[in-house]
Amino acid sequence: MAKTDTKGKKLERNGLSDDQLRAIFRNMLLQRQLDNRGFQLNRQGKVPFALGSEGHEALQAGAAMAFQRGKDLLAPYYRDLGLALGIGLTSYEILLSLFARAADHNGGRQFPNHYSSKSAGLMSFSSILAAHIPHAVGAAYAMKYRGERGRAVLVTCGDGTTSEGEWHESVNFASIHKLPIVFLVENNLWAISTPIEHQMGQPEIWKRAAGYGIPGHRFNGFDPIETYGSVNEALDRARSGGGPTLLEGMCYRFLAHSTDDNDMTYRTKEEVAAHRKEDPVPRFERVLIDHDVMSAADVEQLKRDVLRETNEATDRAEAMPYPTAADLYTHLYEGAWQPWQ
Amino acid sequence: MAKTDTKGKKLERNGLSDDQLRAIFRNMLLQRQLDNRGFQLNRQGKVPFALGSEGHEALQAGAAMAFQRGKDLLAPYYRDLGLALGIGLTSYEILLSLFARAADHNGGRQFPNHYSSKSAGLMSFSSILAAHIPHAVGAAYAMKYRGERGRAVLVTCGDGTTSEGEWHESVNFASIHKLPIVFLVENNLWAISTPIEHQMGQPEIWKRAAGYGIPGHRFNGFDPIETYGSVNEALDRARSGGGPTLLEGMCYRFLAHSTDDNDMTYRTKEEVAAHRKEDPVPRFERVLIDHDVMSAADVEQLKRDVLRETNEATDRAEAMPYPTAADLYTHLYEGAWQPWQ
Amino acid sequence: MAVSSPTQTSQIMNNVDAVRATLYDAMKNDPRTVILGEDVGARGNVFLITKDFAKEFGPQRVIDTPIAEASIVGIAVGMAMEGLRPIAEIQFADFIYPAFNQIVGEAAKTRYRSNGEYTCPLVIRTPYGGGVRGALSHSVSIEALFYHVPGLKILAPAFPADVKGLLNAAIDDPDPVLFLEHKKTYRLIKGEVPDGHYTIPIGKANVLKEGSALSVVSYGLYVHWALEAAQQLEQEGISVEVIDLRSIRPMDKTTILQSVEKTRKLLVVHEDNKFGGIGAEISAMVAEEALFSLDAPIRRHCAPDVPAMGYAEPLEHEYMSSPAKIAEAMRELARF
Amino acid sequence: MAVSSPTQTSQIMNNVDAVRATLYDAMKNDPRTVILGEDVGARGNVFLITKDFAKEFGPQRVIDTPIAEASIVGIAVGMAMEGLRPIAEIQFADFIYPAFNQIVGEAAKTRYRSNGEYTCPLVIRTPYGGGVRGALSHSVSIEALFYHVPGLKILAPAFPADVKGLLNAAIDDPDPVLFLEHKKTYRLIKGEVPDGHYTIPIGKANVLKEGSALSVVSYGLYVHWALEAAQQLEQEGISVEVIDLRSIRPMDKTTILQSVEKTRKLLVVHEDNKFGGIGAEISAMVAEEALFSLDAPIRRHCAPDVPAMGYAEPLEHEYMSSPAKIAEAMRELARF
Ligand SMILES: Cc1ncc(C[n+]2csc(CCOP(=O)(O)OP(=O)(O)O)c2C)c(N)n1
Ligand SMILES: Cc1ncc(C[n+]2csc(CCOP(=O)(O)OP(=O)(O)O)c2C)c(N)n1
Ligand SMILES: [Mg+2]
Ligand SMILES: [Mg+2]
Repeated sequence: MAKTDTKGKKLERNGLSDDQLRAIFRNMLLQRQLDNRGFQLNRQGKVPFALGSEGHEALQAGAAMAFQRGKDLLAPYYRDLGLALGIGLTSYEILLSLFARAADHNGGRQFPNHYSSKSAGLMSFSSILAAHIPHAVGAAYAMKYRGERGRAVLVTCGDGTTSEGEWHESVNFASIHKLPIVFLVENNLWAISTPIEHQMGQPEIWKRAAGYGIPGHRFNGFDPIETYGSVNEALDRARSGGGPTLLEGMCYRFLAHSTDDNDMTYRTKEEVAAHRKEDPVPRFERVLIDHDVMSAADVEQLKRDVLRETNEATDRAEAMPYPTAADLYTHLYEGAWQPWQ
Repeated sequence: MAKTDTKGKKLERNGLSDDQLRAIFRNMLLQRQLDNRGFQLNRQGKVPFALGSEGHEALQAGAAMAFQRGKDLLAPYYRDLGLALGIGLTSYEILLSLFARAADHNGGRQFPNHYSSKSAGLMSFSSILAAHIPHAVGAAYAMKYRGERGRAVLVTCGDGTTSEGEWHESVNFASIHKLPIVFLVENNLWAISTPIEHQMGQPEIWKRAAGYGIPGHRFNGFDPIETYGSVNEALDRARSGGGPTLLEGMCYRFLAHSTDDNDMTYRTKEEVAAHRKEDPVPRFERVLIDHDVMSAADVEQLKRDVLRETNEATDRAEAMPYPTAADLYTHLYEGAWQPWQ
Repeated sequence: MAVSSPTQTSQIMNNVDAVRATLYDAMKNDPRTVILGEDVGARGNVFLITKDFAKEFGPQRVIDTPIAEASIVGIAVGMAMEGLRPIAEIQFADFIYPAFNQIVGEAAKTRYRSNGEYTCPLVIRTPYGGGVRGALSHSVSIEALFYHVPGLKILAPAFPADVKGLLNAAIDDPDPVLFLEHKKTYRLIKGEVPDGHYTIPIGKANVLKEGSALSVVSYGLYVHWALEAAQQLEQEGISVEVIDLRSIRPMDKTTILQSVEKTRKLLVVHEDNKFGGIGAEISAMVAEEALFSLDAPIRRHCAPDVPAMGYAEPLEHEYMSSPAKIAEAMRELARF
Repeated sequence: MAVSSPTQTSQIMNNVDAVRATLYDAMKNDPRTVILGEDVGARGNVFLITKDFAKEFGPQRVIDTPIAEASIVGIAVGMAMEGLRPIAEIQFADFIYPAFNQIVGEAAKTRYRSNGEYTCPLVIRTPYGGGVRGALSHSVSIEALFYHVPGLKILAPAFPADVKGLLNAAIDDPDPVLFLEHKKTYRLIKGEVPDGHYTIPIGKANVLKEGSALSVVSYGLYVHWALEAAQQLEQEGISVEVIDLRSIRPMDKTTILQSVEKTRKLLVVHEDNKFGGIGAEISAMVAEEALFSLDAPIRRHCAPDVPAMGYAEPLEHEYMSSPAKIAEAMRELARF
């Protein structure tokens, strides 16, 4: 476990209560547990595909804490397990998606991790990178248009996705109209096998903000409290009419891109190990213990809870039925499907 | 004619010889003459469409002077009459395009002003805004790949075109590979009827350069000497391995967008008149006379020359035949066209 | 065609006025309606369709967007997902290519991929077609690039009354609709348009002229020319049935099949290229469902397979058909 | 199918190896060849097709691009205009939508719009198709979104020897070619591949199996299934002719027509949706040119018209055909 030097120092908590800090930590533990479960089920041949967010836990749990349920909207991407959990999706819902069961929000139509929940304010998205970013901008436009102060959209993507034209067009439009939106880039330094230096001419994505005339800010995404502070400030600005912000959270992708990838073909064990030293999960555990937000025993209990929750959700979801052949034909248009239509 | 305060002061000429200064001025006069000719022929019902570059003369003539014929490539857009002339296209070629004659480089297939000349190093482009920008980047990649030091690509577009996703993707790619390319934005403050403040969140396009990690610079595009200096420096850097530059030349679109547009529906006479005070053509005439590069008589002679050249080119081009129906079927693929292929 | 009943009042207008009037009503009637696109605001669209809308409804409802088609559609998708009723404009159909991802990958699949949780009630309007010296990039037909896509509806009305009725239907529709306006017909085609709000059901073709010797299916500008050619042939004693498809997807199988079963000959006429065009599906459908009703091969009279019409007049002329060329194709098939 | 002559040496390889070997030779033989796409370098493509290429040929020839498909193709167009021979990869066909503008608006029109002054010798390779649990966005067929476009060539070989011969032809071709690789066949389909450089002419279909009762035209994965089904039917006494289209545009009219004139019945089989799919053009062409040779309606056995296959196994299963389902479609038509 990485040493932290926080002991003794007053905890800079950005207004987060003990309960909130514990909720963030629970989210982080649950993310990691569910992540592992996906890879495990894949190895067991129970699911053909899984994606992990290891390394993004602090970033996502911290950012989710700034999200206001029932008000804000989240337009996430496929690595946002922790954001989905943090805004209210259950482990069971996550596993329904992983198992592609009929009760999944998408009815088992989409890849795992392509969450969608209208009631939670989580906007449906496809696998086409960056395609969801204009949708988030459109939703933010709707909020502003209807005069809904106090609402904002949080839209996320990976570092690699900022190269897409639609990313640029979206940030530009949001800037013109000072829309209530936060563009949060989860910079894990890799896009599958492509390192940041082959993705862009200079590696600080937040610096693009000035070109659009909006605030830009980079933060340590291994620190959930710093993350919360940055995202909360940006969302607050958005909610109160201050317009968009471009945020860049620094993190790292500890696992391969997905169960289909072998990252050792393009990066070294040593590189991964170096980042592992900063692993946000044990790091935050130490912070909470050091500052008496949780005891070591609390932490152990929480870990058991989270494991039990994961197990129960797995069993429950696995027992659910698949969609049937007939389900291929529903929800194409409003009304019943007809051939040749 | 606008007063200039250059008299007496030493002319800051950025290394341009008297001959070069006169050539720039000739280009500017010719642009304006050919521009007027297009609109005139349109009013006469002789051509269905024309586009003017009035206000861009200094920018284009200055930039073209930095272009090295036989080495550099130009990837222009439809408002680049002066750049086309400046790199070697003749008035006759311009008028063939306007009249859509068979002898036009495009065989009368494309709209006027969509120049193309392989021998002059002018890359063919379509009417789809920004679509030519990745082509320019690809050409710059080819130069670098083949180790052709001393060559560079100059790619231009309007301010409005920088909103397209392909613009962003292109600049990003060029920055990663430090390609020999100069992105020159001709900022005339308008995109048809859309003013700059509805196109982008902050109006200084050059400021986007930092986000890509490349140099960015804004210059006065009403001044051909300053323009030349900026473009020449950037092209030199590109040619010698220094990578891309983003340049923003400030100018103004004096005319309506095209013969199909009426700009008085969306901007005021007063606004146009205010910019007219800075009209680069009389302004540069005064500079040359003030600094004894040309006499008033030289200027008058030059104007007569340019008018005669325009008249001759018009007559010659107009007398040329249209393409025939059979020409619809050539150059789809290599080899002869076949139906259902 | 929707015709006004005696009690109904109506106006004579051209296609551009019909678009304008319908959009105006939509803006008036539903505050969720917003219009976005290039130059739709201050200038009121390049054809002046939304002239003065921004003044009346405000720039936040009539949005002059940056030049960025992918996001014009993409932002409209997001608006639609979040409860607005956006009408996005692509200035010329030729510029829709950069928005392909948002239309095909996103708008068309929003409802399907979310299993009905999210919907995308979006209209994308765009002027298409040639005969206006639009050259390679201001005159293409785009319907065949999209009609293969499940989840999209595609309309291409030819008459002012249909423009209004179908545009209203598109705006009311809970799913994405691509609404194609043939720019050559904008001012050329005039007709009676009933007052008040009405819709024409999406997916219904219209038999413009009954006939017995031959069925002609067309849409857009060419349906007018087909009608003109059919009237010419009537005088020559050849009775041609002319069907205006109006809706490209969904397509009105029933009307086409009924007609072909009666006339036993089918000619599809369209401005777009032949290979893989709309005529391919019409023809294939008939060859699958009514082959033995046919007394002649199914003919398609379409543009030659070159990218688009050139700018020079002879190139455009060669690319485009004409009432005379269509009449000749009709005669040929009638003689078969 | 190109078969090796006795004097020719050959290797057994699968489709993915055939792509790899052909690309390798192209890189070896012509320094103008560059490969660009997402993860083609260090990782060597997600299917490991270009594994170790970057090491051997250098990162400037095997370019890991940013995630930006429009510019992957657009930059390749510029390279091609300026004398290189780029081979651009779209990681999955589903991600080609953002590049639509560059393919349809630019690559396909470069030669035409410049009246032959500029050309665009470009290959765009991409894995497509389903049956691999790729869900909505890693399994689409895209051929029908492009086959309407004059100026493009579209290839979809199914056998390793054809993969090599046609990929070589595409690389040698002076015009843009969209090269579609069915990802399910990548490792599944093995076959003999002649050594050395050879090309198979673009635009030629291949009669895989002669037959007399019925012609089946297919391509990609389904051509293998059609062959399997035909072999099954052979045992039932029904002789089916199976044609592998291989080239979607240009399409081999002659081979199709000759076959139909012999068997008098046509079934088109493809994985892509039916409405407006490749089968539409094949069917329409036959209905135009050989209608009276037909003894039965032209049938199309294709995917149902829904956006794509869902991720859950039953959804994929329902969307995809199978040798058994194809056999049933053959029987039905044979019985007609
Ligand atoms: C338009 C598009 N192009 C390519 C892909 C394939 N792809 C999926 S994830 C990925 C890498 C994304 O990297 P990044 O945005 O940094 O996110 P990360 O996976 O690192 O969180 C790629 C290339 C895709 N899904 N969509
Ligand atoms: C992709 C695309 N979208 C829209 C258009 C229509 N259009 C032609 S010129 C123009 C304005 C361009 O403005 P800008 O880039 O500033 O250049 P300027 O005309 O001012 O020189 C527009 C919107 C187009 N040709 N292509
Ligand atoms: Mg990343
Ligand atoms: Mg401009």
